[in-house]
Amino acid sequence: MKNHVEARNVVKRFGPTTALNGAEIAIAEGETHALVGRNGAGKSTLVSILTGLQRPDAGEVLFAGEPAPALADRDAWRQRVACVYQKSTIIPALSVAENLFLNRQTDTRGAINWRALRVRARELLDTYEVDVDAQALAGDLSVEQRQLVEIARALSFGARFIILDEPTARLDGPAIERLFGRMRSLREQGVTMMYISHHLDEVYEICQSVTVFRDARHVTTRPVAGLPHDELVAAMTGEATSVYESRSRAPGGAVVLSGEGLSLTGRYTNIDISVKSGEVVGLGGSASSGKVGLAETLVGLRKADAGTITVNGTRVRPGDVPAALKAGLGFVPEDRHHEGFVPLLSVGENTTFPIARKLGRYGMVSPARRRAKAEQLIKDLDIKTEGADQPVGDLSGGNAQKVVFARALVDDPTVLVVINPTAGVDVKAKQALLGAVEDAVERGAGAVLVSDELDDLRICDRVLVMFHGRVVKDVPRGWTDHELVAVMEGIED
Amino acid sequence: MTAPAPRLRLARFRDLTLVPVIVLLLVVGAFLDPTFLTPGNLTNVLQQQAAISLLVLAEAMILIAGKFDLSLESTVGTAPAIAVMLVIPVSAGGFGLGLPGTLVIPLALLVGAAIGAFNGFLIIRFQLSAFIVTLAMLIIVHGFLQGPTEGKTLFELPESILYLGSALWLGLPAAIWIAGALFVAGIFGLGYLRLGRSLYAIGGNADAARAAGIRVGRVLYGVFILGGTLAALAGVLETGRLGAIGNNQGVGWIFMVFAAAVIGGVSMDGGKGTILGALTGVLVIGLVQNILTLIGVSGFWQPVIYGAIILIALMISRIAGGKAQD
Amino acid sequence: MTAPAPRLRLARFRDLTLVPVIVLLLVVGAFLDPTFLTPGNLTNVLQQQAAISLLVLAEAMILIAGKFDLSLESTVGTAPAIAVMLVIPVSAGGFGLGLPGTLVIPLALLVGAAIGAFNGFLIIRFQLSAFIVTLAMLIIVHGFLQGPTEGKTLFELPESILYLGSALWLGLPAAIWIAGALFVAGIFGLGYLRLGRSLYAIGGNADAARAAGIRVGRVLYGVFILGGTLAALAGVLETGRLGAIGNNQGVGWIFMVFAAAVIGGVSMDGGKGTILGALTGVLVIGLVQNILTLIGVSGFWQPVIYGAIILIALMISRIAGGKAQD
Amino acid sequence: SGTSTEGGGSVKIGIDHPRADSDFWNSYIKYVPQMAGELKADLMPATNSQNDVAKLVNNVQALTGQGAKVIVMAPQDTGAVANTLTQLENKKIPVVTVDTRPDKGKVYMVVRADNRAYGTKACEFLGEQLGGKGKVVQLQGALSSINGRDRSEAFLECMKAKFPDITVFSEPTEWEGSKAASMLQTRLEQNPDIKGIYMHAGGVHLAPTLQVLRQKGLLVPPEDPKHIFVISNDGIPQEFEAIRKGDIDATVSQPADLYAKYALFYAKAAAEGKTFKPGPTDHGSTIIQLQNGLEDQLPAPLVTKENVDDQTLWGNQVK
Ligand SMILES: Nc1ncnc2c1ncn2[C@@H]1O[C@H](COP(=O)(O)OP(=O)(O)OP(=O)(O)O)[C@@H](O)[C@H]1O
Ligand SMILES: Nc1ncnc2c1ncn2[C@@H]1O[C@H](COP(=O)(O)OP(=O)(O)OP(=O)(O)O)[C@@H](O)[C@H]1O
Ligand SMILES: [Mg+2]
Ligand SMILES: [Mg+2]
Repeated sequence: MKNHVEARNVVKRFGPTTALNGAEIAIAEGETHALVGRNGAGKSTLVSILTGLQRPDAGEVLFAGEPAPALADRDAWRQRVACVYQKSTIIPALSVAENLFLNRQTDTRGAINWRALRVRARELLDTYEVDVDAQALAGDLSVEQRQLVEIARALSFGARFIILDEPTARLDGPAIERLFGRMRSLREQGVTMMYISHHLDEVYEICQSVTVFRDARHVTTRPVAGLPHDELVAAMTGEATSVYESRSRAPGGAVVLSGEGLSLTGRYTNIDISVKSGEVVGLGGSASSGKVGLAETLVGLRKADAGTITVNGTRVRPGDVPAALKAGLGFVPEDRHHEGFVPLLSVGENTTFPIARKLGRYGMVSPARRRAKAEQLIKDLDIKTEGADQPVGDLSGGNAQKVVFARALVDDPTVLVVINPTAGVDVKAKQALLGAVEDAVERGAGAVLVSDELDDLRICDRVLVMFHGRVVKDVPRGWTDHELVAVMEGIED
Repeated sequence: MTAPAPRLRLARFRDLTLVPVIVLLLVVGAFLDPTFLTPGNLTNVLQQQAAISLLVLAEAMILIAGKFDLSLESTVGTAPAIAVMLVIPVSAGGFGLGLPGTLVIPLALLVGAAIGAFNGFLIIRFQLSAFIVTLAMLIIVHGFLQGPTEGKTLFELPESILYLGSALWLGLPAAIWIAGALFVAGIFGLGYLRLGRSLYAIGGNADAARAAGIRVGRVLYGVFILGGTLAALAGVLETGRLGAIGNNQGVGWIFMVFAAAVIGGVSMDGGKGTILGALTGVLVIGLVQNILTLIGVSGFWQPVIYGAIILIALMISRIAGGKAQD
Repeated sequence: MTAPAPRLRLARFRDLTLVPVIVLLLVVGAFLDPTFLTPGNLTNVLQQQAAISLLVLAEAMILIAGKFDLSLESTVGTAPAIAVMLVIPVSAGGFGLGLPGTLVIPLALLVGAAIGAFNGFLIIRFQLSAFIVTLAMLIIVHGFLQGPTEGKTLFELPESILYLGSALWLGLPAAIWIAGALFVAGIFGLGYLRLGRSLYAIGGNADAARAAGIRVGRVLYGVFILGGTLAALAGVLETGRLGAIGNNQGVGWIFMVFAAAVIGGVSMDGGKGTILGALTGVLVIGLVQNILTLIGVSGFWQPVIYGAIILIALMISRIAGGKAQD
Repeated sequence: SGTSTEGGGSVKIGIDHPRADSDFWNSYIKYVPQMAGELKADLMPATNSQNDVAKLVNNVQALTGQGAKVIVMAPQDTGAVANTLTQLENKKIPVVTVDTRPDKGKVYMVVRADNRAYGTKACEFLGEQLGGKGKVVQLQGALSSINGRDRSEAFLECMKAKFPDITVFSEPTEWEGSKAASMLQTRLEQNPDIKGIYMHAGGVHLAPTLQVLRQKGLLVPPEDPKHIFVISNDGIPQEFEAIRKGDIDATVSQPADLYAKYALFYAKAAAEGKTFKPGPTDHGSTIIQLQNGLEDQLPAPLVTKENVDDQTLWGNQVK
């Protein structure tokens, strides 16, 4: 089999950071090839080079043995490769239909026929079973819906090579299944794919071979079949790593977080929730179940229409984040780019904002104490960064997520609310983050963990499953995947 | 997960949020002064707004593409002035090159295009802040009017430059037809052409636009050049209307241009707004000015009333538009 | 993939990219005119820039917090004028309220704070576009100078308002001390105070700032109020320097204020820049103006040279800063 | 030009004021209704073009739309009103312009004092006081304004012709007090031996100039060798006050009251179909023939300590 795509000896530097250092990859015609590696290993950088968005400092890219087209020749690139980028390329102010056919609204040079475009868009969305109104503004879609639109767009080019950079980080189970179905049928049609994910079980499920990057270099390329899980993880991390074992513990008696009679129109109705010290409560549910909305209400990002919230014995004013933080809450928001961090500010500042008042007197913040605290957090959470002074905007996705986590943990919270905490985070980091939640709980905190990933929910002492805005079941530890999914899908109650 | 239909329908009318304001102004104006609703007066309003509306058209496109151009206002005076000086004799204040007088309009447009291209060059190639580049250019371009003329008004103009701004076509000033045609072209171009739509993509997310194969730099160059050309044409129309080119032609317009574009729904952050909306913004401002003139508000307090009306229009467009403004 | 230390060190000096420009100007100035480097002349430059520098300080804070305020320039004239009219008798152009003359400075600051609060109210509560709100306010606030004075200059001022702008402290004009002290406070406050750092967080990502427990609305209100107060203080200093309050006091300053802030490295997009950088921007502009006056460049061509120097400074700060500007 | 005379007072006079933010024009604006009362002119509500010729054109259109039969205006841009004047001529509406003389287009009467004469008077005054040598500063208005340019050119021409040993520094202040103060301060630093100042506009230049002189300790009586001779332009009450105190030495009084009075006088005359001929008038001025109309050149007296208390000066009549 000949190589459909090949990158040789690619070097790419960003200032002092070397994102790729002689990296290479070769993908055979028609295969689905996984690219895995820890956060910041250089995967997305390779994607931008393979799609012609960035010029490598050294090295070359070949398509079917031919050198890649000139960077300026976007059309030539688009014929060769389509991509779902890790960073959204959706334009919020435009309609879904226009986003799908951006810069190819017409085939001719003439006027755009909007009606025809909508029809084409609907057909495309239907083909990929994306339940989104073609006329809606893309900015009004949920994160998941936007992701689906991006996937549909990438698939629609008919390119023979498609790259998917962490497409499933924001999708729930059924949506992932639909995506995989689509990918399988594309492969049957002979399409070559490169697939990036931190979910190694997905790699096993959908890919034929896998390339591992570590520290900007190529480590190994192997067929997936017969590759032991441990070995793959070891290749990524450079050391033997065992599977995460959730710990058992006995919840204390004190209720640290409670919500009573909470309702928010269109999101959830009449919810009661209470979390004890030393307890992790999971919130599960399929898309639109209202779990995120509920968690955001608990931390004060949203204001419920009715009901009360008590944090650590203090009744918190609805919709008041500072008050909740002051009462002893720490949280990780759903979308790190949106609410998680200030990209231009340093790791140090981003992690310490909630405790700024403790880092100096008279309203001052001592840079030395801030750096000391930040360095400790960088060490605790194993954040890959140039140092406490590096802007968070320059970090890779997973490391940025760790910064957000650090911010939540910095004030030793008595209540921890984490929403999709491991989205886009590598295996080892995932363990570190889940471990951090458990550590906090062992220190006596109570935690709420909202996640679309069953693996995350496994550390919970009990899981509240939501369906259409209501809590339908309180599932204690010891569930099987099948049981929980059935409840989440509303098949069984 | 599907969005409710009514809201979407409404979104289409978002560029028309100022229509009620216009209707209100028409009613109030008619009530306050009998002259107001006469065809003569309304024609005057349109003619008076023709030149500035071209600047609004230009600025709206530039804003939608996510950029900024303050220097347009200086081009309004400088482009026609330089063109005129290239053709008139030294005795009338020209350079004495003796170029034929019929060339004056093309020359003016060329000067405007050149200014736009230079702006584009600095902003796109050097990645400088558009606000400050065009602010400096506002000063420099105006200096290129004041320097060669030494502050004097040019009033011996070739006939050809006066024609467009003063002629009547089918009983209406030519300037109204020209502005009208260009707005129709703008509405069509930004609504139905790929190139026009690419402005929205660039303004909304330049990286995504680049990934979609849009030649971002080239399109932006084009927008700046087109903007400069439109400003020069506005200058030609204004020259014809006034019959001379004073040193202050266009000076101070740019704020009104921004106000018109923004109350018309064009976002300062790029990617949002329509040419039709910008047009309604121009009309609101023209009607307000006309009404204030007709009722003879004291010149001392006029700014207060005027500013207050802009604020009110802004609030209406905010409330009707439903979204926070940037 | 580990970072070498030098880059981080360099980053700290990014606010000082204009220092070479300042040195160059000092050398060129000394070369062109022997008066230039005299202590007397340099003191004059500082005194002349004192008032406008306070506006730059205010605008830099507002820009860093991701907002915009054009109306500051109008506050420079209106705040002291209203305060003066509150205390002087009708015969001198006042309202005849007979408030004591010593209250005039606090009153001026209060007026400035009120204007800032109103801006904040419209922008934060109604979520209106800061650019257009403060543009309308620029017009309205100026109207509140022109309206009550009916265009007249206020000549008969209480002694107390003249003091700050004309006194000498330890041989240097008080205005320089005041501006200097406020800049030191600004550099310290935005560098080391929790509140100051929160401006960067808000300007960089307001949602994240809110999620980190910063009371975004409250801080922004504070910034607008502080901005208005600083503009009023600038007005007080300027009043003392000029000895009267003309209707044009402050008019046209705002462009220079933005130019100074941006060439000094403050981003129009929020979240970036320092007060020290803004200060270097003010100095560059002050030195350029002084040199142009000293060498007596023809008034007609002055704008061209002036604008060109702004562009050059912008390029230097771009090249030295290393990042694209917004 | 013929007018539609339908019996004196019922003919509507439209008036546009040039700007609302300067002391001189402010006084003029105040005199207008007063004079209209005295002359029994039927004045429409005034418009204000805020120093913008495009607004002026719009305002005139509105005024004629509302039935004005005579227009009084003060175009600060003398070229760009050409088309408007032609249109008004076609509509048989006579125009009186105040303060400026349009370059092109028919005018019934121009009412102004000679701005070039201001510059010359200032030059002669300073030249004599300085004994024909030394350095003087000229604080110019805006170079794009005809009045500023006339004053400046006449001042410089006169200096060159009559006092060639005097060095003149010209500072373009754009009619801004702030620029005036900075430029004067810088120039005095550079040339401490400056002995004379000509300010184009007392309204904006007076206070800043005094403030700079005071700070430099140069505000001293004429007998003192450190004294700097200052001549101003406008004739507002504060200038007279400064002359009385000896802070400045002279001013050229630009007659705001006469501008208003004769603007309306000629507007009413135009409405009544009267015509005028070049030659001396009954109010101490001369009418001269222009190629596009007539101009009544009103007297602009030089005011010094000797005549500063003359009650006929307009600056002594405002309260
Ligand atoms: N535009 C940029 N400027 C500076 N540094 C960058 C830039 N893009 C990437 N980097 C750096 O390059 C390295 C590789 O980043 P990349 O995004 O390729 O990682 P990744 O493997 O995709 O990680 P993740 O799994 O978290 O998405 C990181 O250290 C990152 O900080
Ligand atoms: N910004 C928004 N505006 C309007 N409706 C929204 C918004 N965000 C979410 N919704 C809708 O509110 C409902 C509940 O959303 P919520 O995010 O709480 O659910 P969820 O369980 O987190 O779903 P998912 O797993 O898809 O994130 C859904 O119908 C969703 O489409
Ligand atoms: Mg990545
Ligand atoms: Mg959700």
